[in-house]
Amino acid sequence: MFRDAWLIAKKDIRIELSSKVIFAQVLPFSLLFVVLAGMVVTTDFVTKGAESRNVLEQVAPAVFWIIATFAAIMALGRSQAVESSNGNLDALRMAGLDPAGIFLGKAAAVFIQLLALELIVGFAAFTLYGVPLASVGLLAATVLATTLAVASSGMVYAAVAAGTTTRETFVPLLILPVLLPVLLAATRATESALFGVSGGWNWSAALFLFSLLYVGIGMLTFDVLMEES
Amino acid sequence: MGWDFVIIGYVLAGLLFLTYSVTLLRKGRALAARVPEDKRTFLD
Amino acid sequence: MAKPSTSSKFTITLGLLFLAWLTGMLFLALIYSPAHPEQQESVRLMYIHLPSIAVAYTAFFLTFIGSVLYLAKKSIFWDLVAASAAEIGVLFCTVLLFSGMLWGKKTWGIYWDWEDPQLLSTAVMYVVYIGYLGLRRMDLTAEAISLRSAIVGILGIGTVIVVHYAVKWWRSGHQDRTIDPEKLATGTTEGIFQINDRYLFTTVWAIATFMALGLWLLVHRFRVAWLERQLAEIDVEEAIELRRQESAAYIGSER
Amino acid sequence: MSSQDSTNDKTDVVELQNAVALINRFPALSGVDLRFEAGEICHLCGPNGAGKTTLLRLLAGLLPLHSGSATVFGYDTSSRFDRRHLRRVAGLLAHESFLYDELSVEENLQFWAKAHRGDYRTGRNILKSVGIGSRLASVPVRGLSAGQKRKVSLAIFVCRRPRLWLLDEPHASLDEKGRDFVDKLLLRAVEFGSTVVFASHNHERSSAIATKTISLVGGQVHEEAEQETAIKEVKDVS
Repeated sequence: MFRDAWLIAKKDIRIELSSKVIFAQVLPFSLLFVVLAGMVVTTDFVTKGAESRNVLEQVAPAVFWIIATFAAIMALGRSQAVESSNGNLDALRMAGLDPAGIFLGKAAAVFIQLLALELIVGFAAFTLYGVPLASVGLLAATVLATTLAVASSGMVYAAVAAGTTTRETFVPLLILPVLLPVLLAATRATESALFGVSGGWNWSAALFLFSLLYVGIGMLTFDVLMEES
Repeated sequence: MGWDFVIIGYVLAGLLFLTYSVTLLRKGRALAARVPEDKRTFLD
Repeated sequence: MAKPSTSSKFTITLGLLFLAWLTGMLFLALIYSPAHPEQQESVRLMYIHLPSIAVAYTAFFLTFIGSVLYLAKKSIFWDLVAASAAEIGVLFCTVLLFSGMLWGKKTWGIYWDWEDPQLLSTAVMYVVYIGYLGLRRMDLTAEAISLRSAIVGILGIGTVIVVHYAVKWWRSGHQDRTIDPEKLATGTTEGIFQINDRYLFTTVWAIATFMALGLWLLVHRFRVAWLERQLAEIDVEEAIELRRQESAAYIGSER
Repeated sequence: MSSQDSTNDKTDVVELQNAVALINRFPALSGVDLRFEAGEICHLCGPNGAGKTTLLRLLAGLLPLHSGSATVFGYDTSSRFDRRHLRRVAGLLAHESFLYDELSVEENLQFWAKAHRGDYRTGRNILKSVGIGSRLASVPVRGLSAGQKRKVSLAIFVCRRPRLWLLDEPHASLDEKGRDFVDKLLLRAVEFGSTVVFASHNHERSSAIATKTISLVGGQVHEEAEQETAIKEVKDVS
């Protein structure tokens, strides 16, 4: 299983390295979004509890994770498109690879690509928006757990729509409701990591549990999802 | 106070259910006419 | 029973019973039930709101059960039950959402309350099952659709529960608003029953009425789905016959 | 399992009785009766839309059976479980290239050889003998011509050493030398104990190597003919 996962992940990363769809298209789009949000959102001050922050600073975690969610949907779409362009899904079926391994491999590749993308976008966003950073450890844990949660749950729902003609428009409809709790938890944990509010670790832990749950679901269901469409 | 929204709510709900039921029944009739009797067992 | 249809003795009896109950419900909800001291007349929206919740949740739960049983038994019956229940659930969820919004506008002064986990998880539920219905129309083989939608039908319930708690905890970190809508909602419902048991009686009656409607619709929806399935099979048989004739015609033309 | 009994009986590799298979509700196969033994080279012919590709996909275990019966190597194609096993022993050279456009020839070969648990060296040798040397190996597949892509697919197909060779128009878009090479490969495959089924519109070439010609029309077998061919000579020699 892990051999198959490694094989698939390596292949997907290699495809990204040579086609650069995520890094030459999704990344610039995400950075542009960061700048747009910065221009559109007001920098008026709001008072929250004892502290006073400007609006942009306050919404930075939410804006960042919304951008990351969009990027994730594109990365997942790309991950599926790679298999469907030349009938490669049939070839994978013929190869008799372990479905759980295929799931792990494809999810891992999306995980790595998203993580790299988030590092760049996150650095840009939090620098440009001028937010403080209270806990590096918590921020790192949050980003890891969230990305894992997005990649694993997203891959399950992307596979649900695999092989259909209206896949590109249908996948977001399926995925977004599932990503909503991830988005909420990630935003709260990030707020906590940036502004030093308590409770961030609980949210990170919840995200981590959520991603474990979906890794399990994916490994169990890919068997059925990989079947003939 | 509040009768306006009550009426809107009841009328909208009524229309929605009515439209759905009528569509469903008509669809059922159209389909049933095309399916031979021995395949119309409904398991009820 | 002159014309073939999806009606049977059972659905006709149930339908008539529903109509009788509906007449009673309209009388109870619009005349018998007095206006609420705080909510005034808009309390009457509760009589379509609460029963819709009951039917929608029951229907989605039935989708879950149907999906599990389909995977366990591979029976088309349960697959179609799951599919039909999801559609009925989405229908009642529509009523539930707009009646709730109207009620919210009159009572809280806003159509939508972003602080309310119940409201947000209901909205997510709505989208999840719209997605489920979309999946059922995808261009896949019948078996693939059944299998995949069974998976979504099972995960769907989980999503709704997770979203509910996520929103609840998320909002709990914010400072309390002057009026906590959740408290207000439950507070008033308790209040309703304390002040006057006419509210309670009407509510129970309305739930029974809506359940009857839901069941009636479900049976019909299931039968439509069943007929569609049968028809698809007949169509395939016809198509096979046509294809064989095509083969015979080709051989004929060759000679 | 009943499938186990028939695997021992090596003579019948494919056994189809009134097999119907659907492509999106369209009965691409409308009742195929077919049986053939191990070591045969079967040539499928027939007009466009006759169901050749669908038959190959059914034999590969990529399609569920709608009705009738179809067993390949004793695997029942109406069972999901059996189809999965069948896919491991059958190989399909389809219309689609089954290649990743973004990866180079070399990377594709490496990935698929590992995925199929096939023999990388065999693939490499075949590429060399069809004229895709080290110069082309590092080029992304996107940049290759249709014929070159076909050759890469063929190399990958052979390196998995299937027991059942299923080829959809193996001669298409290849040059004359390539076609000769394909024919030689098919003969070699049979020599090593595999069974071959291929669809082709190239009658002259096909009848030279096939032991059996099956013509499909309207999703059914229209004519079946056995013939004396090169394969018999090969068998006589060995």
